[in-house]
Amino acid sequence: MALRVDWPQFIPLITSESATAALLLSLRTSLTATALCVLVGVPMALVLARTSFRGQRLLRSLVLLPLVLPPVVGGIALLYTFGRRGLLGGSLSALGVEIAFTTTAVVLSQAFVALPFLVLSLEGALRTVGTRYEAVGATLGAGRWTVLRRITLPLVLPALVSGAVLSFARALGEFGATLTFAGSLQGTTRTLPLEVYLQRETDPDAAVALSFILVLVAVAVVGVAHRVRPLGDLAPRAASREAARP
Amino acid sequence: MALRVDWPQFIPLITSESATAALLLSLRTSLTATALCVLVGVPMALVLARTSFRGQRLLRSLVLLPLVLPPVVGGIALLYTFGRRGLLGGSLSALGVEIAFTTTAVVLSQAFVALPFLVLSLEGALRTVGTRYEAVGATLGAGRWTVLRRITLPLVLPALVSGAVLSFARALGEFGATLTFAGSLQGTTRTLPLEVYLQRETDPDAAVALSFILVLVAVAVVGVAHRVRPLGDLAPRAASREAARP
Amino acid sequence: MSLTFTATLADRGFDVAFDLAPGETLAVLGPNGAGKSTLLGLLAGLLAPTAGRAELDGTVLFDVGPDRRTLTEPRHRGVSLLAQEALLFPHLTALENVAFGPRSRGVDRGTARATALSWLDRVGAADLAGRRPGHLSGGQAQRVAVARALAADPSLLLLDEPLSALDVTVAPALRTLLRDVLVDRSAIIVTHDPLDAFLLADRVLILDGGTVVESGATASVLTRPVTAFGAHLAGLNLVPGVRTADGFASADGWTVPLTDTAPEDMSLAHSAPENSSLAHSAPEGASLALAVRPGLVTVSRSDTTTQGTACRAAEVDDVEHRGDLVRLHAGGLAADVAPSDVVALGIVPGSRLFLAFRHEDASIYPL
Amino acid sequence: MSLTFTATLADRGFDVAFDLAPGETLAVLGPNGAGKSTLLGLLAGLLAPTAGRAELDGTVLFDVGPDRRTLTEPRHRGVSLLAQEALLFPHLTALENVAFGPRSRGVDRGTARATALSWLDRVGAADLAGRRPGHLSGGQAQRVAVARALAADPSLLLLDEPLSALDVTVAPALRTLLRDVLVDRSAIIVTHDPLDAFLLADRVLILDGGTVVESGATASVLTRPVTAFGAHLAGLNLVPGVRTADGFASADGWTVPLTDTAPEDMSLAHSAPENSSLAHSAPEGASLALAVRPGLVTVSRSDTTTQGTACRAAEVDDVEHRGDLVRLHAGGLAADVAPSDVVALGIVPGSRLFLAFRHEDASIYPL
Amino acid sequence: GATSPDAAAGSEGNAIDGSITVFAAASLTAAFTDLAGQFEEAHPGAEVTLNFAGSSDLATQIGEGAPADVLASADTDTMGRVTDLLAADPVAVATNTLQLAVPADNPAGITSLADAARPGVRTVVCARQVPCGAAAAAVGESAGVDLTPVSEESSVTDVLGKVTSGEADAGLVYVTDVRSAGDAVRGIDVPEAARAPTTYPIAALAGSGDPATAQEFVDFAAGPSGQSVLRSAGFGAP
Ligand SMILES: Nc1ncnc2c1ncn2[C@@H]1O[C@H](COP(=O)(O)OP(=O)(O)OP(=O)(O)O)[C@@H](O)[C@H]1O
Ligand SMILES: Nc1ncnc2c1ncn2[C@@H]1O[C@H](COP(=O)(O)OP(=O)(O)OP(=O)(O)O)[C@@H](O)[C@H]1O
Ligand code: MOO
Ligand SMILES: [Mg+2]
Ligand SMILES: [Mg+2]
Repeated sequence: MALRVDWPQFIPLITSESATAALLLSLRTSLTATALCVLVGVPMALVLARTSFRGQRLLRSLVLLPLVLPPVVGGIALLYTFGRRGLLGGSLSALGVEIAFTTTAVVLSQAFVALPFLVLSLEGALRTVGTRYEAVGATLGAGRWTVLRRITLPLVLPALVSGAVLSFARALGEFGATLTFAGSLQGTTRTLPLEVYLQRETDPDAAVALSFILVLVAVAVVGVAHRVRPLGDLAPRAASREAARP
Repeated sequence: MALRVDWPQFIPLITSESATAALLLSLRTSLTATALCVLVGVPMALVLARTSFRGQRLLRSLVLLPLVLPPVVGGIALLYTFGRRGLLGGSLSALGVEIAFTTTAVVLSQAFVALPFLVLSLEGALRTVGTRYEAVGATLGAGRWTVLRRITLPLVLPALVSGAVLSFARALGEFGATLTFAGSLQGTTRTLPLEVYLQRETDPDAAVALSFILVLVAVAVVGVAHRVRPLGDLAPRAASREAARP
Repeated sequence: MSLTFTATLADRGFDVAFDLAPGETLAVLGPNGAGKSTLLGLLAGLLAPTAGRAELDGTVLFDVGPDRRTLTEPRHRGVSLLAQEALLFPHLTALENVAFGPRSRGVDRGTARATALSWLDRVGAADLAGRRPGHLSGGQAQRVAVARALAADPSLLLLDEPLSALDVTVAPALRTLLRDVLVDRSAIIVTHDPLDAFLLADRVLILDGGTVVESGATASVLTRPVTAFGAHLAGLNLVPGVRTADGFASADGWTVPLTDTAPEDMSLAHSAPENSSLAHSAPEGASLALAVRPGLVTVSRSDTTTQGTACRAAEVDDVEHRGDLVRLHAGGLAADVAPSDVVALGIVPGSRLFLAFRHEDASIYPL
Repeated sequence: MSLTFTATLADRGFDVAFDLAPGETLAVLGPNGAGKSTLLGLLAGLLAPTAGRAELDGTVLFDVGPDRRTLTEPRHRGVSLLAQEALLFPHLTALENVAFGPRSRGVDRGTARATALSWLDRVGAADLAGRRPGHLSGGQAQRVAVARALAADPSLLLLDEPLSALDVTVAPALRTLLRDVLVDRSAIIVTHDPLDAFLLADRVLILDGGTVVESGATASVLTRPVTAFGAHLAGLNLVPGVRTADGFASADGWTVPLTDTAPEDMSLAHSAPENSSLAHSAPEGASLALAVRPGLVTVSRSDTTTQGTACRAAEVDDVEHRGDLVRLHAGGLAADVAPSDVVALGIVPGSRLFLAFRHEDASIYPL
Repeated sequence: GATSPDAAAGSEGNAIDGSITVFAAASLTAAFTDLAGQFEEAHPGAEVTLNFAGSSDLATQIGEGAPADVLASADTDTMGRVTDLLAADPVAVATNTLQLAVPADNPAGITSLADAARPGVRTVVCARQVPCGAAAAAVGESAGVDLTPVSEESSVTDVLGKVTSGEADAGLVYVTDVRSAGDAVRGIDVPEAARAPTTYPIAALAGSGDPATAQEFVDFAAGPSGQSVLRSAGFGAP
């Protein structure tokens, strides 16, 4: 892809007002969406991994939905929920809260598509870590909250971080739902992917150059996040960690 | 969303010739793409989790790329690579192999966006399982291949299955890259999401009904796959698995 | 802190009941897979019984039946468990692991660390305070786990083979530490070492196949074992038999007269003399057991039956070198002999020889 | 199958070298954290040394130095390791776990299963063949792991505390099994139990703090220990001292004359008589060690120094009940006394009393 | 100067029975689906495969060697990007004009373009980068109305979607879009828009494997049958 970037034009292109606005908006909204995912996703993952109830499978499928929905359909689903005439939107609207065409709508769209990544990473890790350490903590007198804070979460921290990174990446690239649900206005709702999409109408090469920034940001974030190493095998003695590799 | 489905019209709508063709094509291509992801993703995950080399971080970031790229840009990137004038496309074309705008292109687009899901699930699981059991296997005289087949893969089987399900779900929902790279030719490249997109132009309600099928298929697959339970804590004695829950 | 316990766990064939008086320590012994860890798991709340009820000093730990299902949360049980695997929290240092219990009880950070450090010191692991469990050896991890269980200061302390990975220089010190700690505390300790039972426990429970096969005061169970396993534990030979008109007779030919004058206490510590008189007054045909120490069984090439001695021919099954002694296994009995005798008698597995013990060296009691 | 081994592992302060003759079994003993598991890890290929070289019967296991780095893959080492944690493959049944080694050597399915079943049978776990490791008790898992290591039929067998979780009824049988298996095989066994060393090993290596502190033939190390740890293992009291004009003198006041007529062999099994003559001919000021068994140390209220007896006053540090004996620790020595004596003498920790042993009961040898 | 399709079919005597792929702008979806059906009826044996996407995507795909025989684009600029690849000059087959779409219940009470520019009214248009956005800007200018849209969408469909769902109070879309949306929206004519219609050109492509059928399809679209289909979908005469 780098081959198709028109390098002499690169700097002016990416420093253009619209590109900068889009990049900043994207970073801001993606970070907020990631935070939202963590807030909502951690309890969700805990419920999925640590409890069992009727309808749990359904809940898991629902959490996965945004992965399968073509993005535009996801946007439609959001509209039907949070839109002015939607399920919740009507009540919100009555309270004077308008979501459509605001930056909030962008964050919601991004969080909607990014949530499954966090929940899935975390649920998997919670299941793998198992409940043995939590049980030990409980027999030592720790309450649920203490066990969660001092045992469960630290144990799954690497998965939490990598889930958050995935969420961030997905939020950063989110396009269809934002387009459908939030609209596209420079500085308010036109994120970098929307800017790319728009540029593509007139100049596909410019679009590729802009995507390149997106990719760079994502690569940087992923690179930083992968410094958070998992705790070996979570085993008391992991001599094998230094296993010889002839 | 179910609320918005026009139930009386549902049956005729989804049994229409174009809808059936799209559904079958989608199932066929998504399954092929999932198989492709497994074939490519398993070695990739092994390389990421079990070796360390310069540039590994870069490789991991590259694998993640399709997550961040807005799908349309992904499609353009594929077109630039495999298109008739693309990097590889030129040579392939000379060999008489045309990829763009064929069902192969659909599979490629889907595999492109779905691969990260498989690789990430699997890499995480491989790291969590650790190398201790593999080391034991090696000291018992098993070769790399035997260790892989009889120890590593069975241990990460649940993660492999759930990664494959995620990939399948993502492939099933893939839309942007397919549209750009494979086009939207009925029976050849027009998958269900593209059919939804097209229906939306003329009949938004029909689009919602069609999305509903997509969702049902995905939910079914996810439901079935989650029967493959993880092997508890992977611990020799997991008394806590039956931990009391008052 | 009295404990009552009755529980069944169907899928492990577990069905056990016992009581423990306040401040008593119970040693649970038994072969592998007997259900010892299962017992602790049920008490700690890691396993839910199929049916049963346990109460610790008035608090119901669990109460499960066809019409009820109370399972108190582990943290409200006042029970702390040192499991068979150390299971130290991998993300915390040794010190933080030990401080976890005090911190959970609401002790402030500084005090908790001080407490933790003093426990680490008592198990001889103070120098490991800053290490993560991944960087500890097997025995080091085990010691830290012991410290963690003790620091939690529970009403009931459960220890599953706490001394198994420890080296010989530390094990006695830790045993002494446990004895100090257990003095005024209700505790249950699972062990394979009868010495631990002798030194630490007031009472002994022997499990096999998920059920109780022997129980009672430590001294009486270990000096008057009624099962082969109990005899093994006590380092005694156990010969089951019946009361005959003359005294004791076993199926494989041992006969020992029971007279009023037979000395009963063979200097086995804490033995209960009333048992032998009970054997004496047992009706003919009643089941009796005869116990004799391997060191008091003698070996010879010829029959040495005399007044006051029981003697039988047997084939040698196995010869074990035990430091400066050799232990022979023959005809169901073990005999400790000097290495020189082994050479003199030319003993190898398969040799036929005569085993003998003096009537007065055998302890006979009803089963 | 001879083995040479030299390796350092900087971050664990490990620096050990030893050789093993073909078919010999080596017991590795030492306190927790001494480096025993590290040694096995290096041999098995689970750890890479900072520097060093090991060769097994001509095959280089590793050869690491400033200018070279050969690390043979674990599977090409012909070494099978039973680690301190059982680490059974959780997704395979017990039988499949044991059959794994034979299968990996290319044995066909049916034969491998038959082999596995026979090994399971020999460790007393045949009835567990179809179970997954998650459904085994600690000791059951340990037995299956032993069977798995043995079934792999390696050139060099490494066993890390193979008997620690086993019950008393199984441990002796498994010890016998190991003795049979180890007879014609090179093996290294890590243990905390000197009995294992006595019964299973030809040679002993005692590690402490990552270095070798004693090594040699089992009998000589365990009857003539030169370190406190070795003495502990052997159940002996060890008193370090020097050669004086008269004989032996320790810093804390024990003196024993060395005369030509002094009996030298105190019936310690396999003791090497030449040692005592070596002590006798040692130059004045040379380091000597005196070993005496706790059972031969007597205790009294008054000084009993006589011709042929060494006696010293000491304060009782600790009193340990050991079955039908009581072990006192006083003045650096352990003494085994009868419970009745303890009562008669009114011994409690802190009592002052006199310890004595006969000159002829002490074994004196150069360090 | 389009020739009569019927004449062409008859006079040349060449059986038109090949398979062609037609790339058409998304806004032509309904009309071209109809048109292709009629074409196949008129030429038994002929087969038309349709590929709909945004005009710009279609141009990119053709530029990268997509197997297209005919391109029907929604504006002349886009057609201009593939001039080199055309078999013949493009022919204009339809025009479209912008209309103000409002939700069926018209909550903001809009009756003119000026109403849509009132503060507090949520108006949505296309971004300038896409044809309908350029057209919208032109309309606004010529009407002297300064539109302050809450969103500048990247396609007409997205604008229409906002209006149908009631998120927006008004949106500038094509007449054909208002028509296909049925009862969900109401169209309000904008006089200035009628003066600057958008033109839809169609052309056969040079790389076609069946130039005759391709050209025949172009001619068919420009001919009477094609024009009547397009007209009934709401398109204007070229
Ligand atoms: N993974 C590790 N990383 C760093 N140091 C370690 C690791 N494992 C063990 N050590 C340290 O290396 C030293 C030797 O450990 P090793 O496991 O070999 O002891 P050991 O002799 O087997 O002890 P034990 O009897 O307790 O099993 C110890 O000081 C220990 O703390
Ligand atoms: N997770 C489990 N699921 C089912 N059965 C189990 C499980 N763990 C243990 N068992 C079985 O339950 C029985 C009792 O096991 P338990 O762990 O209580 O034995 P134990 O007395 O602690 O033995 P050990 O001395 O070997 O530790 C055994 O037969 C064992 O195989
Ligand atoms: O018909 Mo278009 O190219 O989506 O404006
Ligand atoms: Mg157990
Ligand atoms: Mg060790």
